[in-house]
Amino acid sequence: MTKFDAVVNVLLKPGISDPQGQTIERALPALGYEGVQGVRVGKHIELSVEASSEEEAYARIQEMCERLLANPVIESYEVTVS
Amino acid sequence: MTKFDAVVNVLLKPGISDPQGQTIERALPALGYEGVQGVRVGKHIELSVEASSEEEAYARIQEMCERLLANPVIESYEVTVS
Amino acid sequence: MIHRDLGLTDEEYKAIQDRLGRDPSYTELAMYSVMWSEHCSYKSSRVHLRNLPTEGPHILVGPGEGAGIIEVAPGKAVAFKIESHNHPSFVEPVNGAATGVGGIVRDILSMGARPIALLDSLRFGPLDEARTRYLVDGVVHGISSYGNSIGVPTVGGEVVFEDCYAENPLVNVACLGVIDTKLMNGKATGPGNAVILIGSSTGRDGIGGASVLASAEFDDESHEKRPSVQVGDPFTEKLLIEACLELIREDLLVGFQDLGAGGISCPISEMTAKAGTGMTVRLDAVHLREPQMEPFEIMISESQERMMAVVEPGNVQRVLDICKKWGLHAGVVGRVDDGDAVKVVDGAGETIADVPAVSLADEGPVYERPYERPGWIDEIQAADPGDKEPPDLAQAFLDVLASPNVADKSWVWEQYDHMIFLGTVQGPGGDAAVIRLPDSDVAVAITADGHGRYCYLDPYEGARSAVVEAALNVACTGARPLAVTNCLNFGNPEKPDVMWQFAQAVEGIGDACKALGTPVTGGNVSFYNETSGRPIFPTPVIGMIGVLDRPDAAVGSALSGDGDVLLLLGDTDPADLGGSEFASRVHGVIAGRPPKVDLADARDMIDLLVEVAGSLSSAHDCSHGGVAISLAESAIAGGRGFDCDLPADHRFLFSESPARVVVSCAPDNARQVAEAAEKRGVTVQQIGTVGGTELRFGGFTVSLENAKHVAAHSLADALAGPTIAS
Amino acid sequence: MNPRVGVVVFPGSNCDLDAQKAFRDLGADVVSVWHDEETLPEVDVVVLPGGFAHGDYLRTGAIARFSPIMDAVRSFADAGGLLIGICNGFQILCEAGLLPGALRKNAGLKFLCKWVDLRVENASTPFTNAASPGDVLRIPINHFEGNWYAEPDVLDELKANDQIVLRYVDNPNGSLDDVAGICNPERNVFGLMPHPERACEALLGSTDGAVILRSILASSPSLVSAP
Ligand SMILES: Nc1ncnc2c1ncn2[C@@H]1O[C@H](COP(=O)(O)OP(=O)(O)O)[C@@H](O)[C@H]1O
Ligand SMILES: [Mg+2]
Repeated sequence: MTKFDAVVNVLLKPGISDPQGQTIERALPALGYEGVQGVRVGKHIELSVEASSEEEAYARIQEMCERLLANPVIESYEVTVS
Repeated sequence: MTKFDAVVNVLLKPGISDPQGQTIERALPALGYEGVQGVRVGKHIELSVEASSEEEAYARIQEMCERLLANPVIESYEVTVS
Repeated sequence: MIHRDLGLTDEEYKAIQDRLGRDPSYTELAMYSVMWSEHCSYKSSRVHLRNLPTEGPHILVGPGEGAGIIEVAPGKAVAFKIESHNHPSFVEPVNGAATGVGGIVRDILSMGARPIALLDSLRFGPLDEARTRYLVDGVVHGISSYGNSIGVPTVGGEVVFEDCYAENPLVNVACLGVIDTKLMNGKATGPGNAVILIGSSTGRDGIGGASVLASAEFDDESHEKRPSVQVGDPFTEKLLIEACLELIREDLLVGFQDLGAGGISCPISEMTAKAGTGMTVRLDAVHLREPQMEPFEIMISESQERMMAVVEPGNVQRVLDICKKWGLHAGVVGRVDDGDAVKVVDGAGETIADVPAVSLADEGPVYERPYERPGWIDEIQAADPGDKEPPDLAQAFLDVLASPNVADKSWVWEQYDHMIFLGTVQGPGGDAAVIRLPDSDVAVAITADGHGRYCYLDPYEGARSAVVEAALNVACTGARPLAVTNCLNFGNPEKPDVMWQFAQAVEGIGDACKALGTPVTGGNVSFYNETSGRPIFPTPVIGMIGVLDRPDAAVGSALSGDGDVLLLLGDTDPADLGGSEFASRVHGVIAGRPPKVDLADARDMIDLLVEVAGSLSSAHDCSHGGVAISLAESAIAGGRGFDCDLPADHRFLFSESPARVVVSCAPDNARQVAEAAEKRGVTVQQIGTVGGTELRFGGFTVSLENAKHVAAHSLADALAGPTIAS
Repeated sequence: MNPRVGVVVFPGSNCDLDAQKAFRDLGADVVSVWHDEETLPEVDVVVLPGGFAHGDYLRTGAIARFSPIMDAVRSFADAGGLLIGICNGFQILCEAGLLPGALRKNAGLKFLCKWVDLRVENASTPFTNAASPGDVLRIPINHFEGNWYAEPDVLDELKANDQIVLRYVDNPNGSLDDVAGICNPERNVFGLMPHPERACEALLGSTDGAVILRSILASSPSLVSAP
């Protein structure tokens, strides 16, 4: 068993409005930041898992995402294992 | 002016307790996921900025993080521009 | 000079050496530094606080314990207490405010009470600054996320905006609890009993919070102090509440105390000092969040969401089992000893600290800090109070109504669960909140009020006014005011003028509480509210609790019956514009003398309100903005206008003469109310009738629609602007 | 025999006592069920109450839906038992797939505790049959994540099946199609964001919530089958 570090980023699916991102985007010009667009806010999760291979680690985290870390109705996610 | 895509990940600083991460970590074994450790939960922000160079884009986002996107008192952040 | 880094003076260090007959170890020194800090020892305030009245027939427990205990009905006791979290909220508003809620809730819990209501008293700088908006947003979010999650309703409070709080906001939170089954005490009795630490693990967060954060003023180096901010964990706090109440219900605890400022050092020394016992604590038994913590770090870490219990050996397993059921960590970390020493032992069995418990808990320094009436106070009192006639009376009215200090605060309180427990008979938006205690027919009224502006102009008068306003807010609901808790927010006590403000304010509170028969059951002192040498206005905040005969007898502030008669009770002095909302809002002036309260009049007014409550449709005191604003607020709340015949004189309309109330009642009741008032020597004026869709003041008229819009939107609009963290 | 109501308590639930009181005041026998149990006691109705199960950390309801009791709750519902999720309970039901859709943060990004008006869209469910279609009920909301969302085809299906039980008259949180409460196709599982248990006493501002609680009790097998 080896320990793998992983990162999971979860975002609202494209097409689902993201009020957090919109609020930030709207506030920026007044603070002197022009030209910022497409702000989207999601979750960044770091964790480490034990697995016998990188593939296995990836597969396990993928499954955790499906079941727990993201809600597939509204969210999409991205897993990186290192 | 060019448009640069950027990603900002914000996490609580090491040493600051992360109740969310701890709660998820405690819940995982009951779901059949043993051996998961060091869960930390933060924010994942995607955005695009206009700037004349990648360096400038980076510097502007860095400043936005300090002032707006993160609270440097408890959070650290990481900016990637592409 | 390590003791200086820890905030101890050379004299204090010498006192420790003398007491121990040797040099303290580093861990011991750290323990003294937190226990002898201003925050834990009240070293600058104690000599003054001694003069407050603390006894009364209803007071079961006065100051000195986790919270005061008041008997509100035969066999029904409540715990009530207020705390500040000013500095942490400035540094990190969300978590600073959240952990402030957590701390006061554990104070209440430590008495064996279930926390059932919160009040938040907030003060910020001007709203046109992005940084202020960031603080408001964060503080409200912090209180909301924590209070809502632990399931304790936030039922009232105040929000004030004033330039002096820009760099030093005030976040005071009061909590009300009801004794669940048994009143607990914080005593480590019974040598041989186990000491159990329950709740979160202990980390490096909040180290030195007591000595550094709360007890020294901010300066430009405060960045370095920042890591001592903690993140609140309301989920663990909720489990802690339920688990601990279950432990108390099963009668498993001998002694019980929360961990707040001072970390573990605080309960181990206070519980033993109170019981006349000793205690040994094993460091390796403390559940740590981080590896390799230094002994001193473990002893003073202020990690949140922890409680300490003293348990008979035979009950230890049961206690651990119940904690486990709730998913909480709990472990035996020590035992009660004969003797009087607090001992700390490391994993190797080596003694790291061994000091007399009372030396930490009770023998801290007591200072009689010099104080002196400052010269500037005469100048400011003699200056123009801002009482000139405004160009347009109707416009002046709308300006005052739109002041964020006056306007509708629902932007804030809609973010708070203010209904859970099915007891909120009157929530935020009126005078005091009225709460029916769970499983009972007993209702209490609670409020928190301060008046920094008046206190700045005259701390003695201002403090008296705050007590009277709080009592009137309670009495307007028909409740009889019973007891007070107070949070004293001041600048640097080492400055004679700040110390003078403090002494004056405490005297004012004492005099008012004596006159009103509402003893002080506890509170909190927050000094060093200064940034770069500029102190805040002296700001005592008064938490007041009263009791009603029946929950359904509560009187609201909203006009409720067309055709009702409007009566103004109390005397109006047109000169009472010093420090008023009118002067500040219309003329930009904070000067002159604040209104002077006649305590006997205030007492008569309270007795009158309690007596005639059954005959009233509404009651609302005149505070910020005077009778004009009081009328408008009642009209907006009730969704109906009025027709009054008031003098077209700004000095009458906006005067803030104290101890005045606008009541409405059915015409048939008017005679009786007036007679009751006359009997008590309270001036009554019939000023108009309820009804219509306009606010007809006599000299001018504003539509209800317009007034409502102005009041409802000014705060929300001002807060809609962008926010910035730093 | 009185109807029997089981109120599930998750770590972090906080409206469980209120739900118990409201049902008890209307004549039900109430038991509380700890989330760690694997079986339900004999009950007619199961309530998943409001609160912050597991702190709502990660996502509302995300962890709670894995509690041991949830298998029994699912079987109870599969067998036709009456199951209601209030606020956090609704969020848990959605996470568990017992009701469709998901609850996002309120559009205004603020927690909201206030009175709202709800229109009864379907009065022929066991949860609303004491009301008439079109009735407006005044009941408080108390949530940060009440902004319901479902894919367009799911929404169409819900509409076609009359599964939208309550709509906001004045949408406070951005919820899709003003949805405040929905049921499953079989009409025995119901989730809503507002808190009917908070509106069962005139002293607290409204008794409209009791319309929902009374519907449930009147539909419970113990009463229905009583002679
Ligand atoms: N921070 C707050 N939290 C909760 N309720 C608040 C807050 N600020 C104001 N309120 C509520 O708004 C109402 C009006 O407040 P305020 O103007 O301070 O009243 P008063 O002048 O009678 O003390 C009160 O019911 C109060 O409880
Ligand atoms: Mg008032």
